[in-house]
Amino acid sequence: MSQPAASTADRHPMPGMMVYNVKLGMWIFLLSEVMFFTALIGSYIILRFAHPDHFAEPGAVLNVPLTAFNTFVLICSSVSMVKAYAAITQGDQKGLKFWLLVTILLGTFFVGVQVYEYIILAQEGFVPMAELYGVAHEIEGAALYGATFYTMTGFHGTHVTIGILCMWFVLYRAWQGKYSANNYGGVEIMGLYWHFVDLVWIILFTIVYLI
Amino acid sequence: MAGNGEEPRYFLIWFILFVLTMAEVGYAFLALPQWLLATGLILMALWKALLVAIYYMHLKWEPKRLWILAASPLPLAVILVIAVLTEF
Amino acid sequence: MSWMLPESFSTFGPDVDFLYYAILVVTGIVFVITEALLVYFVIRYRRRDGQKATYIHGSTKAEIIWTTVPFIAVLGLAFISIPSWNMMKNPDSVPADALDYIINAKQFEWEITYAGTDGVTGTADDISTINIMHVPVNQAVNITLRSEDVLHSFFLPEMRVKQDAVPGMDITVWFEATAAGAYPIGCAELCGNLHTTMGGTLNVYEAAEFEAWVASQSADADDADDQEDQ
Amino acid sequence: MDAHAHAHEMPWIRRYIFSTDHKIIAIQFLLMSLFFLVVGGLLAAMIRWQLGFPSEPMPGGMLLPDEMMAPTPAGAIMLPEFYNSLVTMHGTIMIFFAIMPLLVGVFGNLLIPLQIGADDMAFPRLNMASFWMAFPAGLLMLASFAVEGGAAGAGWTSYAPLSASGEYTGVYLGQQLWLISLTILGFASLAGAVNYITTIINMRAPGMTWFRMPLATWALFITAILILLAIPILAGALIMLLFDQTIGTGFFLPASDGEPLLWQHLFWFFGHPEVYILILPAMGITSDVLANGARKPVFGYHAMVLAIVSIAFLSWIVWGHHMFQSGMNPMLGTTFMITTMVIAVPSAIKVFNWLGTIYKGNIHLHTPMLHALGFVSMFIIGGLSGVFMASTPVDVYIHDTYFIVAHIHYVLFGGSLFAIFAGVTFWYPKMFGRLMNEKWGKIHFWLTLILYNLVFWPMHSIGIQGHMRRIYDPTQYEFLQPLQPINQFITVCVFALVAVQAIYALNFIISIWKGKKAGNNPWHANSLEWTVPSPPPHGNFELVPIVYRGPYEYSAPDVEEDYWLQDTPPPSETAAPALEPQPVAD
Ligand code: HEA
Ligand code: HEA
Ligand code: CUA
Ligand SMILES: [Cu+2]
Repeated sequence: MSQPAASTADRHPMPGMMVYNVKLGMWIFLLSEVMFFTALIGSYIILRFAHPDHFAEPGAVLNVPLTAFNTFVLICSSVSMVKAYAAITQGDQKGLKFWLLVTILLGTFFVGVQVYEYIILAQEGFVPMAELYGVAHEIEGAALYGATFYTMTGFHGTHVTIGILCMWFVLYRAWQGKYSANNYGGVEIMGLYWHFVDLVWIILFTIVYLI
Repeated sequence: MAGNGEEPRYFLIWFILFVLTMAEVGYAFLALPQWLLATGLILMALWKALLVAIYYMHLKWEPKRLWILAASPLPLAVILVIAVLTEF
Repeated sequence: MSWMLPESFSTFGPDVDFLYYAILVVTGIVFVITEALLVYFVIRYRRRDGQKATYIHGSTKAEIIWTTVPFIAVLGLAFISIPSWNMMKNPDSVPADALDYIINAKQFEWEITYAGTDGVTGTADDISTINIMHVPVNQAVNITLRSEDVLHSFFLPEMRVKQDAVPGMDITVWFEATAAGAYPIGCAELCGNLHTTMGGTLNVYEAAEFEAWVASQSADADDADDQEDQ
Repeated sequence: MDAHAHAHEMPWIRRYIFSTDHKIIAIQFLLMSLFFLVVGGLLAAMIRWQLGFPSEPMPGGMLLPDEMMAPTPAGAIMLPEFYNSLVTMHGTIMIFFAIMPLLVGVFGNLLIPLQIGADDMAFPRLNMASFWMAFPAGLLMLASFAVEGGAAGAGWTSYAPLSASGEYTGVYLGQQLWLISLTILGFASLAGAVNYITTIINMRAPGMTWFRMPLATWALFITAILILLAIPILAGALIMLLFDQTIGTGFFLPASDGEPLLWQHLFWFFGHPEVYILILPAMGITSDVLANGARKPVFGYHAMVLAIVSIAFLSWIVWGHHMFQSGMNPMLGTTFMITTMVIAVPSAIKVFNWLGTIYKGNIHLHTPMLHALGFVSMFIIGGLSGVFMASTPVDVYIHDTYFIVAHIHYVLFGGSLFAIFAGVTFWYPKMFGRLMNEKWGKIHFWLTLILYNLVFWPMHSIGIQGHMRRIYDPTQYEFLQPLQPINQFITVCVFALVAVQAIYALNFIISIWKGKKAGNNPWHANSLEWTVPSPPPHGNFELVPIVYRGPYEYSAPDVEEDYWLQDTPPPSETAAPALEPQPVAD
C-alpha cells in the first residue's frame, strides 16, 4: 500500500502532485483536519471575544507550568518521530524501531499528563457543564470556558491517542521488516499525521493557556 | 525528499522550538497590554507551527504545488473567524 | 396564482415592492430570453438526416458579453438594495420620535409591552398585551425584540417586516404603518411543536383612537390583560 | 462480467457486498440512495397531505403509532410534532442520503476512474469503508423515527437552541441520533473526498491533461474539495451541539451565554458550499450529456471550468445570505448581499454556454438529453428565484416563506434530480451492461416535468402571498385561508408526481435484465469510459489508455463519424503512435 513509487511506476500517468498517492492522500486528509480544528478553535475565539468575562486569566485556573512541560514533551516526540523517519530513509531498521518506541512513549506520557490535568481540574470543580465551575471559582456562569477548553483539548487528545494506536501498528510492521530505504511510505505518513497533531497543539497551547 | 545526502538538523529545530516555548511562557506573564501580549504570542506560535510544517513535515523538500495545496484552507479559516467576530 | 405582492401598508412597502418588481422584471427578461432560446434551438437544430453539427468550440467575444452584462445587472440590483436595507435594519435609521415597544417572544406567544403614558418602557405604568399589538398610524414605532426560549421570527407581512428574535440578544425593529386597520402577525421561524399557532393581530389606529386606548389601559393597568380579545 | 469472475475466484460477498471495485461501490451507492429517495418522497407525500387537507384523517394513518398520528373515530390525524419531524427528516434525507450520495457517491465512484483512465480509485479499501459508513448512518437516521420522542424536529438546519435542548420540543434521542448519524456520514464523505482528489490529481492516464478532462470529472473534483473543507466544519458544529444535548455544555444555549447565532454561522459556512456540492456534479453531468446529445463540442470549455472553480471559491463567502433576518449585523448583510449577487455570474456563464452548446447542433433527443435540457430550463428558474432572496430588502419579506421552498425544489429537484435522471440513464449501461427503455424513459420525463412544475411553480405564488414554511396547518392563519385551494391543488399533483416515479422505478429494475444490450459505446460518446466493455471488467482498461484530445470532439471535420474517442490516435500518427505526455497545465 505504501510504496513510494511502485504502484504507479508501470503506468506512467500524468505528473500529478509529484508525490505518491498515500502521501498525497494524507496531506489532503490533513487539510480537512485543519477545517475541523478551525470550527473548534474558531468557536472558542468567537465565544471568548463575545464574553471575555467568562474566561479566566492565564494561569488562574489552568496549570501553565505543567502544560508547558507537556508541550515540551510533545515537541520531543516530534523530533523522535522525525528521527525514526530519517533512520528508515537510510535503511536503519534499528534506529526506526528505537525512535518509534521513543515517540510512542512520549506520546503516551503526554496523554497521561493530560488525563492527570483533567482529573485535578475536575476535582477543583472545573468541568464542561454549566454552573459548577462558577461555584468553585466564583466566576459567574462561566460554562463557556469549560465547554470550549475540554472540547478543544479533548479532541486534540483523541487525535494523539489515535496517533499512538496507529504508531503501534507501524512499529509492528517495522518489527516484521516491512519498511526499507526505498519503502518507507507508512512511516512517512505516520510522521505527517503526528507532526500535524503537534502543530495543532502548538496553536492550542498558546491560545488556550497563554492568551 | 529529505534524503539528499546530509540529514537536516532536526535537533536544531527541536532546540528552537524549545526556546520559543519557554519564551512564550515567559512573555505571557509580562505586564503588557493585552493586544501586545496576544500579537506577540500568536506570532511566536505561528513561527513554531511553521518550523514544524517546513522541517518536520518536510514541506521544504516538497514540490511547490504541495505547498499551495497545504495552504489552501487557511484563508477560509481566516474568513470564517473574522466575519463572525464582527458580529459580537 | 399571481406574482403580485399583496398590498403593503407601511413606509417600507414602496421600497421593498419596488425592488421586488425590479428584480421580477430583470429576471423575467432573462427567463424569457433563455427559455425561449432553449426551446427554439431544440426545435431548430433537432436531428435531421444528413445534418452535421457545426464544429465550434466557443467564442471569446460572446463569452465576454455574457459575463459582463449579468455582472453589471446583478451588481446594479445589489446597489439599489443597499439604501432600503440600511433604512430597514440599521438601528441608526430609527426616527427619533419613534414610540418605544418591547416584544418578548416565547413558546408560543408574543408579549408586547408599551411605554404607557410616560413614553418610556421599563416603568410602572407600562402596559402589556399578548398577541395583539396596538400602534398608531403614521407614527414610527421602535421595538426591542427579545426571546425567552428559542428563535422566533416577528413577521408582519403587510408591513414588510420580518426579524428573528434571538434569546440573549436585544434586536431593534422599527416600522411606520400608513393605514389604519387590522393586520396579521406571524411567527416565521420554526420554534417548536405549536409554531403554527403563534400568530396575532396588529391593530393600527388613528392617533386619537390610539391615545384613548392607551389611556383606557393605563386606568386599569393592574389587570391589563388583552387575552379576552382573542 | 462472468468471464472475469472465473479469473478472480472471489467469494460472492467480497465481490458484491464488501467489494473494493469502484463500479460495484457506485452501484451500492445507487441502490442505497434510490431507496432513500423513495423514503424522502413518501415523507413529502405525507407532508403534502397535511398541508392540503390539514387536520383531516390521513389515509393509512392508522398504521402509524399514536405518538405520530392522533387516532380519532374518523381516522388518524397528524400531530404537529410529527409534522415537524417529517419536514426535518424529508430535508435531511433528501439532501444527505439521496441527492448527495447519488451525485457524489454514485457518479464520483463510477466516473472518476473511468473518465481519467485509471484502473480504480487510489484507495479502494477506503472507498469501500466510505459506503459502509454511509449506509449504517442512513439506517440510524431512519431508526430515529422509532425512538421515544420521535425523530428530530428542528428543521434540517437544526437551529439552536431549539435543537440544543430537548426541553423545547420533547425530542431528545431523536435529535441526538440525527447528530450522530450526520457525523458518521461526514466521515464517509471525507473518505470519499480524499479518494477522489488523490485519484484525479495523481492517476490520470498519459495525455489526460487537466484541460482534457470531461466536465463531469472536473465538477466532481471541485465538489470533492468543497466536501473536504466544508464537512469538517459541520462535524465540529454537530459535535458541539451533541455536547449541548447530552452532557450539558452551553455552546449554543443562551442560558449559559452561548451564542445561537454561532450555530447558524457554522452551519451555513458548511451549508452554502453544501448546496453547490449538490449542484456542481449535476452541472458536470449536464455538460457531458448536452454535448453528446447535440453532437457538438461543449461551448467555451475553459470558461466552463473557470465557472466551476469560481462558483466553488465564491461559495465560501456567501453563507450569510441565509441569515439576513437572523439578527446579524446589517453591515455584514450588505457584504453578503453583494457576494451573493456576484455568484450568479459564473452560473450565468454556465447557462449561456449550455445554450451555446446546443446552438447549431444536431440535437438527438434521447432520454438523458431530455433530462439534461430539463435541468437547464429548471435550473434557470431556481437560480433566478435565488436573485430575489439575494436582495436583502426583498428577503425581509420572502424569507422563510414558500418562495424559499419553491427555490429549494427548483434547484434541487428541477436541478440536481433531473441531472441525476440524465446521468443514471446515460451511464446505466456502464453499470448494468444494458440500456434503459427509451419509450418509457421519455414518458417518465414528460410526465415528471409537467407534474413537477404544477407542484412547485405555485409555491412561488403562495410564498409571495406570505405563506410561511414549516407550518403544519396554514388555515390557522386567516390571511392564508384563501390560498388553501392552491395548497390542495399542489397536493393532488404531488400524489400524481410520486405515482409517476413508479414508471422510472420499473424501467430501472426491469432493464437490468430485459434492457437492450448496450455494447461499448451506445451513445457514440468520446470519453474513455466508452472505450471499454459495458460493464467494464475489473481493472477497467486492458492497456493503459493514451489520450490524444479533449472529451468533446463531436462532429470534427477531420473524421467521418460525428464522434472521436479520446484515445483514438490521430490519423497521421496511426503508424507509430509517438506519445509525448503533455506537462500538466496549471
Ligand atoms: C442546489 C442547490 C442550490 C443552488 C444551486 C442555489 C443557488 C442560489 N441560491 Fe439558494 N438555497 C438552496 C439551494 C440552492 N441555492 C437551499 C436548499 C436553500 C434553503 C435552505 C433552507 O433555509 O432550508 C437556499 C436558500 C437561499 C437563500 C436564503 C433565503 C432565505 O432563507 O431567506 C438565498 C438568499 O440569497 C439563496 C440564493 C441563491 C442564489 C443567489 C443562488 C445562485 O447560485 C443562483 C445563480 C443562477 C442564476 C441566477 C440563474 C442563471 C443565470 C442566468 C440565466 C444569467 C442572468 C441572470 C441575471 C442577470 C440575474 N438561496
Ligand atoms: C433534493 C432535495 C429534495 C427533493 C427531491 C424534494 C422533493 C419534494 N419535496 Fe421537499 N424539501 C427539501 C428538499 C427536497 N424535497 C428540503 C431541503 C426542504 C426543507 C426542509 C426544512 O424546512 O427543514 C424541503 C421542504 C419541503 C416542503 C416544505 C415543508 C414545510 O416547510 O413545512 C414541502 C412542502 O410541500 C416539500 C415537498 C416536496 C415534494 C412534494 C417533493 C416531491 O418532489 C417528491 C417526489 C418523489 C420523489 C422525488 C421520489 C421518487 C423516487 C424515485 C424517482 C426513485 C425511483 C427509482 C427506483 C426505486 C429505482 N418539501
Ligand atoms: Cu415562534 Cu415560530
Ligand atoms: Cu446559500
